[in-house]
Amino acid sequence: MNFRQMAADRHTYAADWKARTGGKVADYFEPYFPEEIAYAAGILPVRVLAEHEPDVISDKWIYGACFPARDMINQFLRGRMDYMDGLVNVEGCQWIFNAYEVITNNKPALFRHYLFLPDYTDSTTSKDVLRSELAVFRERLEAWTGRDITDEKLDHAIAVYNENRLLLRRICELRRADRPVLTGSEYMDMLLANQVMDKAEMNGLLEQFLRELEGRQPGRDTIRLMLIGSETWNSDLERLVESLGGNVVVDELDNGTSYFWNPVYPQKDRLMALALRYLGRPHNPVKDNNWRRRPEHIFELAEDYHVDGAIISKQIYCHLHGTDNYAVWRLLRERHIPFHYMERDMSVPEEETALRLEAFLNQVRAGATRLAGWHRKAVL
Amino acid sequence: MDHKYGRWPEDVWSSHSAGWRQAGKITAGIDVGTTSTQAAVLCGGALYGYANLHTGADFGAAAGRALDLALGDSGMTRADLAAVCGTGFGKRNIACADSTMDEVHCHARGARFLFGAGVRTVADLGGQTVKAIRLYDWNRVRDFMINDKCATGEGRSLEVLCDLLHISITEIGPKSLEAERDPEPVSTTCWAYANAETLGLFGRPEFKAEPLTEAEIYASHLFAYAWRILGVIGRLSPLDAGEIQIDGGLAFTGGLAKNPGITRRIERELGVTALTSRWDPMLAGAIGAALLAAEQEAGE
Amino acid sequence: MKGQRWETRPLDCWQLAKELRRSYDNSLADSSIVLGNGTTNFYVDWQVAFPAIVVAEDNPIGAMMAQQNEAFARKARLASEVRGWGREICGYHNNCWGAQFLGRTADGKPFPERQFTVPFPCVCDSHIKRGQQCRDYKPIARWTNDFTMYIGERDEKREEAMLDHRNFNTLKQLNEIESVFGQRLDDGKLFELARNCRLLKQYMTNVSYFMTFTPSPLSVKDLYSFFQLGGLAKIGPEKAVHFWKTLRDEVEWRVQNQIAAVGSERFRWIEAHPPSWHFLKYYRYMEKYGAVCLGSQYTHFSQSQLERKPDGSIGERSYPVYDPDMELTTREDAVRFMTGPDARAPHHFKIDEYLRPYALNEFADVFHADGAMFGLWRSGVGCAVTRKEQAMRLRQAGYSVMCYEGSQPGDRVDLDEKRLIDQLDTWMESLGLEKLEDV
Amino acid sequence: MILAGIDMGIEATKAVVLRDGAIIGRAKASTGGTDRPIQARQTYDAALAAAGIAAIEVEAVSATGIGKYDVPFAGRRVTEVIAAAHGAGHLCPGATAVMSVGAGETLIAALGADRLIDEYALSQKCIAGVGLFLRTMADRLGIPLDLFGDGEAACVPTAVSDGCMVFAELDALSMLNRGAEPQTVAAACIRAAAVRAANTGFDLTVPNDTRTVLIGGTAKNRAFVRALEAAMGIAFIIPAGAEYAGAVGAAISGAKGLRK
Repeated sequence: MNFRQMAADRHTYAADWKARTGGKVADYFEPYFPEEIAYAAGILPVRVLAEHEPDVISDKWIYGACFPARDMINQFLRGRMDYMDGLVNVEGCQWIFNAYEVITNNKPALFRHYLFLPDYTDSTTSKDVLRSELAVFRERLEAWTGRDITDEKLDHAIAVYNENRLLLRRICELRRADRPVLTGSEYMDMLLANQVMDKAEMNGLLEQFLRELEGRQPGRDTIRLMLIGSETWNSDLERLVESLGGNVVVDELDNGTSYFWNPVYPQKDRLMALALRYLGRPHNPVKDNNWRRRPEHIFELAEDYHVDGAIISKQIYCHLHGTDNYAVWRLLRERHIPFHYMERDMSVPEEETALRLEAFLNQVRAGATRLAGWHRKAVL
Repeated sequence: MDHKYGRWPEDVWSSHSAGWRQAGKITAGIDVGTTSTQAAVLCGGALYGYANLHTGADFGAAAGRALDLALGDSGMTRADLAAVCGTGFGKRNIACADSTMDEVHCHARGARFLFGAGVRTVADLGGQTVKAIRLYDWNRVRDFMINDKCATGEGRSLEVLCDLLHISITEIGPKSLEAERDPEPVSTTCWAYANAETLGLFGRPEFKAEPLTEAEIYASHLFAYAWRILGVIGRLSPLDAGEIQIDGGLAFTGGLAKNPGITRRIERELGVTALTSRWDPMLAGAIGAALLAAEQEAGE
Repeated sequence: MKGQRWETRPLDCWQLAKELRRSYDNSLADSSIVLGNGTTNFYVDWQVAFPAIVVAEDNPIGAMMAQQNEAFARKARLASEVRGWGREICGYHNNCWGAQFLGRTADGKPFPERQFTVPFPCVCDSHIKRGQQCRDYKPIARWTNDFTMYIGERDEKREEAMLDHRNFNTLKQLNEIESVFGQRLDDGKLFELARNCRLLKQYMTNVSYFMTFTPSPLSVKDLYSFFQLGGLAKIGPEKAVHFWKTLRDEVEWRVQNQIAAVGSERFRWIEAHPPSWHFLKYYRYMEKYGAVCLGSQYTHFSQSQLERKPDGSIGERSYPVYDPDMELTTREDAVRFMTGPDARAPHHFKIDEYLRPYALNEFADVFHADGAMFGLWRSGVGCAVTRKEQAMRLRQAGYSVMCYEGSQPGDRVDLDEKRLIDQLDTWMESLGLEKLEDV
Repeated sequence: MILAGIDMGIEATKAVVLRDGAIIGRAKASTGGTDRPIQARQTYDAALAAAGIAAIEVEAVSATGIGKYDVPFAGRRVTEVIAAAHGAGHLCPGATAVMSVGAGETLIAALGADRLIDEYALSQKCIAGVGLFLRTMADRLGIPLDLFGDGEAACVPTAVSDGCMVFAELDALSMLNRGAEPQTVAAACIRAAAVRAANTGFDLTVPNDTRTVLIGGTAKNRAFVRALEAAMGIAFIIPAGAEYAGAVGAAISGAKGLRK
């Protein structure tokens, strides 16, 4: 089950899917995009994955943005995403909004929509304003695709997505075992493939993958790490950690566990059910607004997956994760979870990052009593 | 652009003590950094010989050359070494290393050797990276921070700037301290910004009452480096402390540690005087690796 | 001065502005309860409703710090960098948050102890995160509100839901501050305050309108000393209205008598957002070329109030407003009246407005600009978003645009002052303009 | 009419002497820091010696480059973009655009029909030091700068990051560390530098048609020019002595100062 290849072949996959089903493809950046509504309209929602490619054009259009935002502009303007029919931006980070502006100004033929999702997610009226936005979005999709999005179609889409989330959660829970059968890089590749493919097909693959995992032998007992920070678009960092003798067992990334953590609880008003789900999911920094739930959620994950240390990997120029640095550092230092803070751009430079991670693993290994053989005797 | 300004002097030393055969276990540590390579040979826990060279294009060759020079001319050969540990950027290329260790732990252990047991905060001011390490009283790393991605290449950039400004890299530090007042630093984001701004400080008295003197220009450049390094060291201090609080003895290792223009300004800002050592601070990594090699060899 | 074309005169209300600003700064230090960044709406003046409360905004503290005391601003930025707020954080915030942890401000006074914080919603998404840092320093109450925005024509359904969201949160803040602090909110004063906002905005729009004339009665240097009075600097509504009325009348008089801010005005240029507050010299340097700066949407009170009418004349922008003397009986009416019927206030977005890369095309046309100068900030996302494309759109429309780089306006770190002066020379020479003293 | 122009770049100072538009003498030396006035004087004297004329015969001396205010004897100072435009227009008449990739700054200017410059763009700070990066990597790998990157060494396009020259240097050292051949590392550095400089090249709204002149120190390196042409899709016109074009432009603009 080569998920990394599936994520890499996303362009051909999307083009084939359009040929097969005659449907349209709509791309999005932030994982707050209400995919169920688009799916119910027969649209394939695909997350834009930034890549590390030579970029001669983005400095003309944008300044000061993070490298992923620049690379998305680079990909669109180089015609890499021409099969795409629509681009939707959910209110979030403004560098992504800037990339959305540049792309839609250069590709006027695209269907485009700006969906406002309140940054103050905990307010009483947040659900109402989001519900009205979802209703407007539904009308625009119906006008665009010519199909009307009935409640039955919404229920089907919600069911497919809930099953997808349940499967992802079951796979994620396997990593709470002392010697997980699944490595962090496999898990991240699976997530990335999941975000660029049709969920119905993906659910079949995930069930098959689950059966395969249940047949595997337990993995090596290595240092258990948690990954915090900006969204990721590849599994380079996880592979590097594994090559140095660690394993990323859980992550608090916006496109990682936060993407599938809670399901939609169906109710009569389907759009309100969706609004409540997207306002209730674990938040990324811009939505984690008033009373800051993110540090506590990080600590819950760290405890559940009994991690030995955390790696905070933040994109350069990502001011939102930057603003949360203080709160996350203070929590981790209070609860005595060793962490290493690093910055990255699109690439993970091997030597420089290996230097940091190896030192961090050696620092953590000295404190990981579990690895000192005490616990292993108990298990055997 | 000839390189006689930016090229810091290489150094080889040997204790020439004939009694090395009876001095106990002999181990060696080799620190192949991006810009400089050091090898250190320890006999029975005492420094026998070291070499400090430019790395050049070939990491492996630099390591071999440094080790042979460190063995000195008293008949000691590689065969006499009980264990060799490699560290640094190019540690994978050290053919004769039995084991490798990461730089943070090597610099920490080496700093304890060079500066005594009182050191608890080590700042490695290397060619490409700046590492701030906090130690427990026993030899274990408590926490460490490495510079932001945009602050890479501090040491290397000083070599480039000295070539451009026609001032020797060993003189720029002391000369910068001759300035009566420290003007505001140039950009503290990355060395490319800092170099560009410093190169523009000459001439053009447009806005300053009078143009900056040579000492003041070097002062504002090295002040920017010191400020950038403070940003890394400060991240070890407790989050709710107002000013930066340094935990116990502070020690500087690595190439820029020999530049008083930077270290003196950091000390002035922190209100702490760093510990000194009779040996070259660049050797911390290699000596640490040698000590860790001995401990590992004893441990097995 | 060589190349003088119009008569110039210093502004009479200059002294008044200075005293008002000084009284505001002093009021920060000696008050019992200090509110954090304290407005639900740009122009709400809390002191009217809650007399014992003084507003200590991040903006004024952080922005002016590098200009008042560069060494202290550097220490404050270091204090915030060691806490993880690196160089990608806006200079206003880095200065202010760092100074908060250092416990003092640029002039040595202790940092104002904020008891609760109500960050005002703004289009920049680092504003949304603001106010959390007051709670990082000391756990205090925080109420926030959303900056509602959407793109495209006015859509009544979206407007209604967004306005409810905004007004509900504003009301919630007023009620909870009342209950938490036992301060009785005087609704009558709130109604008066609501009407005041309308008056204040009216005078400010007039001042903007008068600056579209050639020669411009005010340059941006003068605007900077006034534009915060009544907005972020809370000086009390009566004083604010009085001041702006006097300023408006004086500017009108200057336009009638062709009194110029810069006597040798021959090149009018605009900006995109706040300047480097610690290096305002470049305005006077540009005046050596006879180039006068007319400000940006930011300095014209973060609003786009003027537009080119179909008949070619310049007039106030027509966006939906409530009837000025609407009957206000309950607190909710006052809040609804203050927010106004436009969910995208205070910027009153058109389809292609403000955040979008065409926003300044109309702004440049209305102010008869010849060129524009954009500071590309490396942090401070709200100022720098879509500016690079906006510069290209202006160039395509025939304006000459120069971009220079720096870190966010409140932050000296990355502004290479020498390179900026070189770039100004390059810009003027490429347009064939020489310094007037050289001619 | 005898004119002289001095271009003090961050790394090299170039001086030229023109008689009626023809270069009759030129000289080059390193710029330095506080000793810049001396270096400027020495370079200027060397150019005069090469031209075989005395300083008194020169009617106008103009300076440009980062050190233009360090040339005390210069009558006129002109900014780099104006000097580059005059230089390119003089050395290659009919040119529509000029691009200069120097040690520190990269700039591009569209030359106007009725006025000197229609539109220009300077390199952003993250594109600083393209020429300097190539020189330091050439010295580090022990390859002469002019041959740096020659040969058909294929490399992974993203082996060296093109985020900025600081990241590029670190990645190049990583390649070296993993046993890559110096030629492969050189090719990757050249490609990263070309991609970075191309970002400035594309920073004009005016479409760049064919007659673009490339000047500056890096124009000597054939591999870099090929990589830049591949990245920008333009065939550059490279005049002889492209490195001196800035100084020639300064001299030419000095003449304009005289006529007024």
